[in-house]
Parts: sequence; structure tokens; C-alpha cells
Amino acid sequence: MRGMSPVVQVIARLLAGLLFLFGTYIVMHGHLTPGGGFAGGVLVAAAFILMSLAFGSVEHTERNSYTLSSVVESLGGVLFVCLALAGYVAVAYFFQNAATYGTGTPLKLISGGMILPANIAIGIKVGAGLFAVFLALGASRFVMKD
Amino acid sequence: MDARFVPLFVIIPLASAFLIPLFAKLWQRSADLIANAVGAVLAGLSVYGALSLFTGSQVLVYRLGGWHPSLGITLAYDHLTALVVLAVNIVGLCALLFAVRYLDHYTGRWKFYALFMLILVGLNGVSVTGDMFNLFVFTEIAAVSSYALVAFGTDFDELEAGFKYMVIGEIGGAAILLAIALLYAKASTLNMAVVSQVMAGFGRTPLFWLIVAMFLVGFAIKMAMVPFHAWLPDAHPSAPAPVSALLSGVFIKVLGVYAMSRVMFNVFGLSRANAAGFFNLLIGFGVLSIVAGGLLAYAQKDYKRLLAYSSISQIGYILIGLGIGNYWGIVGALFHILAHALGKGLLFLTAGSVEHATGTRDLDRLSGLEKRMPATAWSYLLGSLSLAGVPPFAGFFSKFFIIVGALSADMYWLAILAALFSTVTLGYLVKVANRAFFARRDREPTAAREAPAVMVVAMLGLLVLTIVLGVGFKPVVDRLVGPAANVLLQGLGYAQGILGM
Amino acid sequence: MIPYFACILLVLIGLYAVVTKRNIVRIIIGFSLVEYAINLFFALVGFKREGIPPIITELGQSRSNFVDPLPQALVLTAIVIGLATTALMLALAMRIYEKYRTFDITEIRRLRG
Amino acid sequence: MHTFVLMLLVPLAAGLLAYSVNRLRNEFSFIGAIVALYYAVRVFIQSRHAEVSYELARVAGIPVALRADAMSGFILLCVAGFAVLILLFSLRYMRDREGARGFFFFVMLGLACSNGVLLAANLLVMLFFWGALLVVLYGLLLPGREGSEKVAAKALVIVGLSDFAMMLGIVLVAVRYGWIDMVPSAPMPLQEPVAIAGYLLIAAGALAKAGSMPLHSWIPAAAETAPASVMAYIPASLDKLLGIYLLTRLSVNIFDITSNLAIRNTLMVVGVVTILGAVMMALVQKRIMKLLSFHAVSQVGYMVLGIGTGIPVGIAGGLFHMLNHSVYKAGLFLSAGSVEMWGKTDEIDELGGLAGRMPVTFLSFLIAAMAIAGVPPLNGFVSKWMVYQGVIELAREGNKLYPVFLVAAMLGSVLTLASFLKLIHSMFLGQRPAALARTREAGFAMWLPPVVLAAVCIIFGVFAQIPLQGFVYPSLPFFVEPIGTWQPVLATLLMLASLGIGLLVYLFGTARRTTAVRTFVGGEMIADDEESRVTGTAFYTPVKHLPILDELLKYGERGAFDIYNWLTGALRAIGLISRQVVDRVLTALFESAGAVVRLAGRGLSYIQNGSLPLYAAWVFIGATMFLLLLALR
Repeated sequence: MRGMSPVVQVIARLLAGLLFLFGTYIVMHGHLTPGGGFAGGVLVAAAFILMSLAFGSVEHTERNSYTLSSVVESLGGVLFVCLALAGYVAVAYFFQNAATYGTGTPLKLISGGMILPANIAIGIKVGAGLFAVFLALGASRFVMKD
Repeated sequence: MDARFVPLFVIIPLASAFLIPLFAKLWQRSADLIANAVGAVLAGLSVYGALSLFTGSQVLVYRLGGWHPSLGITLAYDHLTALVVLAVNIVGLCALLFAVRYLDHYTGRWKFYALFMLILVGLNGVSVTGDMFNLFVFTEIAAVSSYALVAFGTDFDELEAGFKYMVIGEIGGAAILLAIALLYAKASTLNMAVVSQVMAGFGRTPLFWLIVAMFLVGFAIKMAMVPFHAWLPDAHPSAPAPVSALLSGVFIKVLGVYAMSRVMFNVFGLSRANAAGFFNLLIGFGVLSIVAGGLLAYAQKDYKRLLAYSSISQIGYILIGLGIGNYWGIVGALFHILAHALGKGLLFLTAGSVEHATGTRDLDRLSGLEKRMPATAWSYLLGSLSLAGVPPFAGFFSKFFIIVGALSADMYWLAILAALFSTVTLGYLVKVANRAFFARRDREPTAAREAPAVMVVAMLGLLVLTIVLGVGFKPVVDRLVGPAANVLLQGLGYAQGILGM
Repeated sequence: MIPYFACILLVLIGLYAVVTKRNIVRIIIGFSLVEYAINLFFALVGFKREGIPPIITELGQSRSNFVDPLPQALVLTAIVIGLATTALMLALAMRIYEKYRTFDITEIRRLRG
Repeated sequence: MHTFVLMLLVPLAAGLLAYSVNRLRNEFSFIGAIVALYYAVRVFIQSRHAEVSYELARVAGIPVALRADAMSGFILLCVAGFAVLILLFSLRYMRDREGARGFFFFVMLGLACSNGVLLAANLLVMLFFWGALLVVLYGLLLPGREGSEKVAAKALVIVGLSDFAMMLGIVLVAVRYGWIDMVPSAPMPLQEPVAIAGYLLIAAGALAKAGSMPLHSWIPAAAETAPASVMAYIPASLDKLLGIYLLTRLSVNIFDITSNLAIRNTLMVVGVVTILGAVMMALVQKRIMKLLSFHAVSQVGYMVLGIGTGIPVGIAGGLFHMLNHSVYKAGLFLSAGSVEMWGKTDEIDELGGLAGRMPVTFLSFLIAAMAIAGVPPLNGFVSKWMVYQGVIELAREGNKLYPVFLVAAMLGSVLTLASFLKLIHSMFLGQRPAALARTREAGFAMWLPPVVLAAVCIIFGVFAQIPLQGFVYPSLPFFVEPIGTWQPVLATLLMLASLGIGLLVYLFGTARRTTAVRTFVGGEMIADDEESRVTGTAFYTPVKHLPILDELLKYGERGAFDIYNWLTGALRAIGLISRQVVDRVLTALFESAGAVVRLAGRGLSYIQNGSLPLYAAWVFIGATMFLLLLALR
């Protein structure tokens, strides 16, 4: 994939950091404000996609980033299942909030118990997954040949 | 069985679907191991669950996240669920076992297993869920994974079939989603038990029937009822054989038949007494499926395509069994779900074995394989006899019960048709046996060798189960299929079991 | 009522595209239309006149005039599923183009009978 | 374990063992059959006076039980006996054939399933085992000559069709009257439409199994490819026994056939048509197996006729004929099998003069052939005689059709004799073709079974009271009173005496020694006998050149006005007609049904043309139909 003009590259470099930050914010505050793991994860992925569109890449790095993102995606999935299982094992029910303090307090980040870690897991999974989809669709032909 | 085991049917394959890619990065063959271990665990669990329901008759209710039914998602495990889950996981295990050597032809082994696990997640999830939207989500998980697996070979046919399957299948998904939206607008809840209580007080207005019709469109597409069937004869033959076995064996029945009957009987409370029109419609389209599927199967020259059309025809039998709507009809339909899952799974595995050995599934190019591949040949023959309804195999009893049901409901023509098309079934299935396995022509396929031991074990496993289900039909009918039919027949009584009233 | 009819119209437009368009990509676009129309419909189901967003911003806040949050959550899930299907469809479309060198669905007819 | 269960399991286990340990398959299957025979004898003795029953389980109100009474005991005995004899024959006969391994397994499986059919206490259990015999049928017909798989498929589909019809009938009756025992306390009258429809459907299954017209066509087809032992086992003994067993049960025990005249007449018409149609087709056959197979069909007609009379002696005759037929037809197939094996062919034209080479086979074949033709004092005569008595008895009820039935049945007998004369002449008498010069008698295991069967033919004929009193009469719920005067023993003595006198006359009287004369053509002596050999099929060749008016005189010289030639000509013509018309029509019916299915499938597959928009359109059409049918009613 070829890169784009320096103007785009500079702006993209500026924006990507912000996007990433904003994405992380939305992931973290999913239980307090609109948004959550999926919406934030999409933003995180958008940051990566923006970078790779702007700067381009060679097949070698694409392959690496594809492998990496699919591994991270799986890890996110595993993490999420583990969190859900934590409720199953520690309390009683699958998906039960294993570390809750009462019913939670509005606008307090860590009062949601397991919701925050779950959102983070989803954010990781969605971010990495979307980026992998992007690579698979747009970037190269190698993915299916693996 | 403790209710805590219920979510395991979803958790285990889901977790393994994420784990398989991770471990496969480290060691390629670990995918085989994990997948088969998971398949075995699931099969064991489903057998254990079914056996534990043998003794009691209670419904196991599991509240996801500990939420009350009207708020959270509940999982329910009753006899009907147990039956479907049993079929799914047994066929799944055999298909996975078969896949170990079958996948030698393909690259991307771990992708196959991960997707396969996701299909299992979807099928098990649809079976155990007690929530409408959850049903949709699991349907889509299974469906999307199956689209990908149909196109797994990424050659001309596979891609075409995959795309067509996806387009038609997604129309079905959209119809289900629309129906759920309408249902939510009416009932303001999505828990099946609560919905059914709300619907009980809701008149048979056009809106009610619109919701029913939209659900029916969605499920009809998933189960490939004629005229919604066009995708199936493309998709099922194009998938790798283990996937074909799973798709034809259980996929269409869980996403289509099971989901439809659960929603129509237990959520909407339809029964022959209060909605004869709906049941006659099932019978009408069932007959259409039997006839069109059977005739089309007769005209095929492709091994797997013939089997795929046969699945359409057999779905028709299940539909008329449900449409008859009395105890024996439903028992027949549910027994046929089991019998057809085992039998058709077996036949698709033999197709895979033949394709593995000879590289073709064109019946004109195959002949006399019985000499080289006796296990495959005889598994095929006995499996096809089971499907056609020859005792002592399982298929006999399902057709028998369906005919009993039809005759007790005074539907003579239906019984005659069912018996007549059993002969057509016999005809087209034996056609394959004759052409591929038993004909002695000069053109013997070269280099055909009996399938590797693992594949033979998978086929024989299904064959033995078919015979066991036929000979030992008594406990299965008494303890599992009969109570499952009662679950459907009790209609809205389902809600009481879930809500614990 | 108008938004509901708009949804229906949107669904019909999407289905029209699916049935009549020959280009695979347009078919996929038609699908996205159908999906979003249904999602929109679903979200509208939870709408409440004079309602406020279902987010608790301070303790002791009255919850009586929240719009129904459940459809929104469900729509989000449906969007995720839609994303997956669209991505898969596009991937298939790409592979089909590689093999058949065409996007015309009426020319992709090897499987018949 | 109960004897009944063992009777099901022992043959099955022996078959499985024989299949898996192929080296010991003869031993295993033979031992299994012997054990089954032992149990059959035990059950026979136990059940002679009182019914024995054993309930296995009860499924949702349907009892799954086994039982045995005098009739099932007697047929169990026959089935096991035939299995032993045929296995004995097959030890050598099947040794070098392909598919032998499967053959032994399927014979044992067939034994187990027929035991199940005969022991079944109600129609459902019977249906289970009955249907399972389809597997045996297909498995046994598969090995054989070229094209055997097509024959097997044909048999499977025809018998399968009738089995599904039977399933329908059983369920129909069961839904109306409950799960019917094989022997209810009193037979039900055949008056209600449901009962009649059920009876006809179940009888269709029984008749197809027995091989009655119009569902017979799989038997001659099987004869073209299947080995002789398979023919002797399946169409000749097993299926006849089971089919007629079921028909008798159905007509006597479950329903009361006497209560419906129309059904009796239908059955008798079926019987007569079967007798005549099949025997005429047998006349024109050129291969032994096929000829015999048409007789296997023809003889079913007598049993159906006998049962159809509804007269006690007729029914007893039908049942006895079933037993006799199995005996002599199995004997015929087995000895024909020996001839085929050692003569390397079963084309009648290529055989001849084997009497000297294979005397034992010849004798057993001769006796069995005389028995099937109904020559007194053999067993075939006795049972036919009883059937005739039943038909004549119809007169007392005022049935106007009885002379037709009687004449047709007797004519059938005559034609049977004619065709067997031809067969015996062309196989065993006449000149021996050079290719058969080195033929020799079959080994012990191969000649023993036909000899035993031939001996049984004689014993059952001469001392007919033994099987009648021992087997047939106890099986029937009514008292059978023979009306005619037929003293088999006395008649036999008279016949033997006259035969003896004839022999004396032949030896010392007018008979001269035949002199062989060399053949001359145009003064040249023909060196090779082979060229002047007259074959058996030439028996009827004069008829081929039957008169056209201007050549009348010429043909008159050759004996065209001889009544014998006229007769044989007429027979041959009828045979040809029945072959051309009846057989063709039936075949065409079956084939056109297949063709309709195939064409409809082709037509439908044109709509399945791979066009995605079309598929989507179907979906919308279907959805619209749902909406119309459900929402907008």
C-alpha cells in the first residue's frame, strides 16, 4: 500500500493520537456515558486505519500487523470470556458482576465492578478485530492464503 | 443436572473459538486437539444433560448475570432443548473427528476450527436461550460463520454458493430482526416466557399475524422450506464435508425448525385448536418441500447436491409432523430431527470420504467404490436406508410416528403422500449407492483408498448411533422425545416452568 | 408515524436494490440499507415523547421520563452483527471478482439444476 | 434370556461373527443356523398346544412383545430348516464367488429378521422386522452377475413401496382399532372402509413379499443376476413363507375374510392371474433360473387362491402349498444351481444330456419338478388338490365364478408340467454338448440339500397326513374337513404297481432296443454329432412357422394340422402375448412412474437456474404468501 502526501501524513499523525485517546476514553467510560467497548474500539481501530492509510506499508509489515491484530483480538475475546467466567466461578452466574460494590455510584469510574474491565476487553477485541478486517479487505491478498 | 451446566454449552465453544487461533500460532496441530477435545466435552455434556432429564422432568432455568427474567437473559434447558443440543453436539463431534484428516486438502486449518466452534456456539446458544433477541444474535453468529465456511474452499463454486447463501440468509436475518422489533413494540420485553404471558392477552390481530409471518419468513429461509430453499443446494455441497454434515444435519433444524417451533408454540401459544390456518400452512409448505425436494434430488448427478435436495425433502417431513400438531405428529417430527441429523450427517461424511479418496463427486465418474472403500459404502447404504425409513434404523420410527399422527388426525392423503415419497427417497438414495459404490463398470476410479481410520471411526460412530436409536427407540421416545413433544404441546405453559410459578 | 413509514420505505428501497441490481456491490449496499432501516425502526420503538437520554448523571435523579434504553442496546448489537455480515460480504465480493473478473451477479451462475 | 430373544440374537451374533472373522465364516454361520434350528424346534414343541408369549417393553402404550403359537412355530421351523439346508449348499457353492462374506452375513440376518416377523405379537413389531428384511434383500441381491446392483435397487424400491403401503395400512388399522395383536381373541369383520383399506394395504405388502402379480417383477429380474442359493433362500423359501404367513394371519386371525365376498373374489382373481400369467411367461424363457423364478411367481397364485376362497380346506391347502412350494422350489433352485455351477451356464440351449453325469441331481430335480407340476402322489398334488376342493366348495355358497377359477388353476398346472418337461428334457436328457463332456456330480454338501428336499416332497405327498396333522391343521383356528377321496398311500401303491408292470412290459415285451444311426446329408456322413444336435427349445420351433394360407399344404405335410402342434402353438402364442403384454405393461408402469419422477425433477431443476434475483424473488413470493395466508385472512 502506498502512503499519501505529507500533508495528510502530518494531519493523520496529529489526529491519530487524539482518536486513540478519545477511543480509550469512550471504552473506559462505557458504563457512565454513552458509548462503551464497541464504540470506543471502533475509534481505536480508526486511529490505526488512519495511520496505515496515510503512511502506507509494505507486505511484510502488513503481515506482521495482521498477525498481531488477530492475536490481540483473540486475547480480547479470551479476556472477555474469562471475566464472564469470573462471575460464574466466583459468584453464581455467568456474566454476573463479580466485583461489585453495592449498585454502583453515578460518575465514579471504578464503582461498576466488572463492567469496566469487560468494556476494556471488548474495546481490545473490537479495535484489533476491525483493524484486522481492514487489513484483510483493503490491504493485501495474503490473508486468505495463510 | 445442575442449572450451572447450561451456559457451558455456549461458553466452552466460545472460549475455544478464541483460544484456537492463539494456540495455532504456536503449534499448528493444536487446533485439531482443542477442537476435538471441545467436541467430545460438549457431546459428553449433552448426553449427560439428556440422561439427567430422563429421571426428572423439571426445566432447568439459568439466569445470565443473575438478573430477573423480565430484565435479563435467561437460559432454559428442557426436554426439547436437550434433544436438539444432543443432536447438535453428537453430529458436531463426529464432524470434527472427520475433519482431522479431511482438512489435509485445505489450508488455514485453525480458521476452519474457529469458525466451526462459532457455529457450535450459535447452534447451542439458539437451543438453550430463552430470550428473543439472544436467539437472533446466536442465529447470526451461526449463520455468519456458516457463510464463511461455505466459501472456505475459495474456488468458483464455493464463492458463488457462499455469496448466494449469504444474500438469501441475510434476508432471513433481517426478517427475524424486524419481527423482533415489532414484537418488542407490542410486548416491551424480549424474554420468551414474559413475552408469552403478554401475548396471551393480546388478540389475534393483523399485527399479531404480521409478526408471526415475519418470524416464519426468517425461519423458513434458515430451514430451507420450499420456496425459500434456493440457497441450500448450492451452499451445502460447496462447504467442506464436515461442515456440510453439520449444516444439513443440524443447522437447518436448529435455526429453522427448533427456533420456529419454540417461538410459535411456546411464545405465541399457537396450537391446532386455536390457529388451524397456521398449521395447515405448515403442512402445505411441508408437502411442497417433500415433493419438490424429492423430485429435484432424483434429477441430480452430484453426490452432495443430491443429498442437499434430500435435506429439503426431509425438512418437509418434519414440517408436516409439526403441522399435524397432535402428539404423534410432533413426536415424529422431533424424532426425525434426531434421525435425520444422524443419517444425513453420516451421508455427508461418506460424501466427504469419497471426495477425499477420488477427488470428485460426479456420480457419472464414480463407480464400483465398494471394492476399495467398503466401510464408506456400507455406511452410506445403511444410512440411506435409515433416511428412507427402513427398520431397524432410526428413520423408520420418525416416519412411522408421522404417519400415525397423520392418520389419527384423519389426514389420509398426507399419510399416503408420506409413504409414497418414502419410496422416492429410497429411489434417489439407492441411485447414489448403485452408481458410486456398487456398479461394476470398467471405469473404476484409480487410486481410491479407504478413508483414513479417523474418518471411518466418525462415520461408523454415526452409523452405530443410527442403529442404536432405531433399536433402542423406546427410552428415547418415552423419556426424551415424548416429553419434548409435550413441551411444545403445552404451549403457553412453558412460561410457568421458566418463571417458576 | 412518518418516521415509521420512512423506515418501511427504506427497507423497500434496500430490497429493491437486492433484487434488481446486478452489481454485487450494489446488492451489498442494498443490504446495508435494509439493515439500517430495521435498526432505525428498532430504535424508534423505544422512543418516548419528551424523553431524556437514559443516563444517570447525578444521584437521586428521576428515571420516569427516560426513553427505553433496551432497543438502543439491542440496535448496537445488531449493528455489530451488521458490521460482521457486511465485512464478510465484501470479502466474498472481492474474492468473487478475483475469480470471475466480474461483479455482475447474473454472470455468476455456475451452480444450477 | 428368553428363547425368543435368543432366536433373534443368536443368528444375528453368528452372522456378525462370521462377517468379522471371515476365515471362520462357514463354521460360525452354520453353527448359528443349527442353534436357531434347535430353538425353533423347542419353540415348535412348546407352542403346539398353548401360546407362549413374552413382553419385552411397552412404548407409549404400544406393547412390544413376542409370542408363538402353532402356526408361527411351524413356520419358524421351516425357516430355520431351509436356512440350514441352503447354508450347507452354499458352503461349496458360494466358496469362490465374490460377495460370499456378505452372503453369509445377510443369510443370518435374514434368519434373525424372519424369526422376528414370525414371533411378533402385534402388527407394529412385525412391521419392524418385516421392514428390516429390505436390508437383507438388497444385501443378498448385490453380489452376482453384471447389473446386479440395478436389480437389487429395483427389488428394493418395489418391495420398499409395498412395505410403506403396509406401514400405512397397519397404522390406519391401529389408529382405528388400537395396536392389533397378531392373534386377537376374535377376528374382526371386514366391513368398514377403514378395515378394508387397511386389509388391502397390508395384503399388498404381503403379496409383494410373496411375489404375487402385479408386484412380482423383481423376482424374475433377480433371477438374471443372483446366485442360485440366493434365489433358493429369498424368493423361493423365505419370502414365500413370510408373505403367505402374513396373508393367512391377516385373512384368518386378524380379519375375517369370509365376511367380505368382494375381497375374496379380488384375492382369487389375483391368484388366478398370477398362476396363468407367470406360467405362460415361464414357457418362453431360455434360462433355467429365470424360468424357475416365473414358476416361483406362478405358484404363489395357488396359495393366494386357496386363502382367497375363505373355505377352511382351501386355506389349509394354501398354507400347505406354501410349505410344499418352498420345499420343491428350493430343491429346484439348488439343483439348478449345481447344474449351472458344473455346466458353467444356465442357458437351456447350451445344456443337455446331464442325466448320466449328474444322476443324483437329476433325480432330485425330476422329483421336485414332478411335485411342482402337481403330479400325484407328490406333495404338490395334495396341496393343489386341497385348493381345488376349496374352489369347488365355493359352489355351495353360490359363487358363480368358481368354474373359472378352477379351470384356470388346472390349466396353470398343465402348463407347469409342459414347461418342466421341456426343461428336464433340455437339461438332463437329449444329447450332451461337447462342452459338458467333463461335467461331474456335485459334492456331498451340494447334493445333499436337494436330495433331502426331494425326499420331503415324496414323504409329504405319500404320507400327506403327517404334515397336515402336524403342521397345517393345528395352525388354523377352525376344523378342516377334507371332502374329496384321496388316499395317498393307497394311490401310491397302485401307481407303483402300475409302474412296475409298465417296467416289466418295457423290459420283456414289445420294447426294442433303440438303435443309433449315423446321420447322412447328401451322402456325406456328418462327422460331428454336435451339428445335428437337437436342443430342448426346439420342442416348440414348429410353431414359429405356423400356417399362412398359401403354404398350408406344405405345412400340412409337416404336421401343421396335428392337434399337438396346434396346442403347443397356442400355448406359445399365449406365452408370447403374456410376455409381450402383461410383462411389458407392468414393466412400463413401473418405469413410467420412475420416468415421471425423473422428468418432474428435471423440469424443476430448470427453475433452479442459478440466478440470484430469481431466488430472492421466490423468497418474496413466499413471504407474500405467508402474509396473505396469515395476516390478511
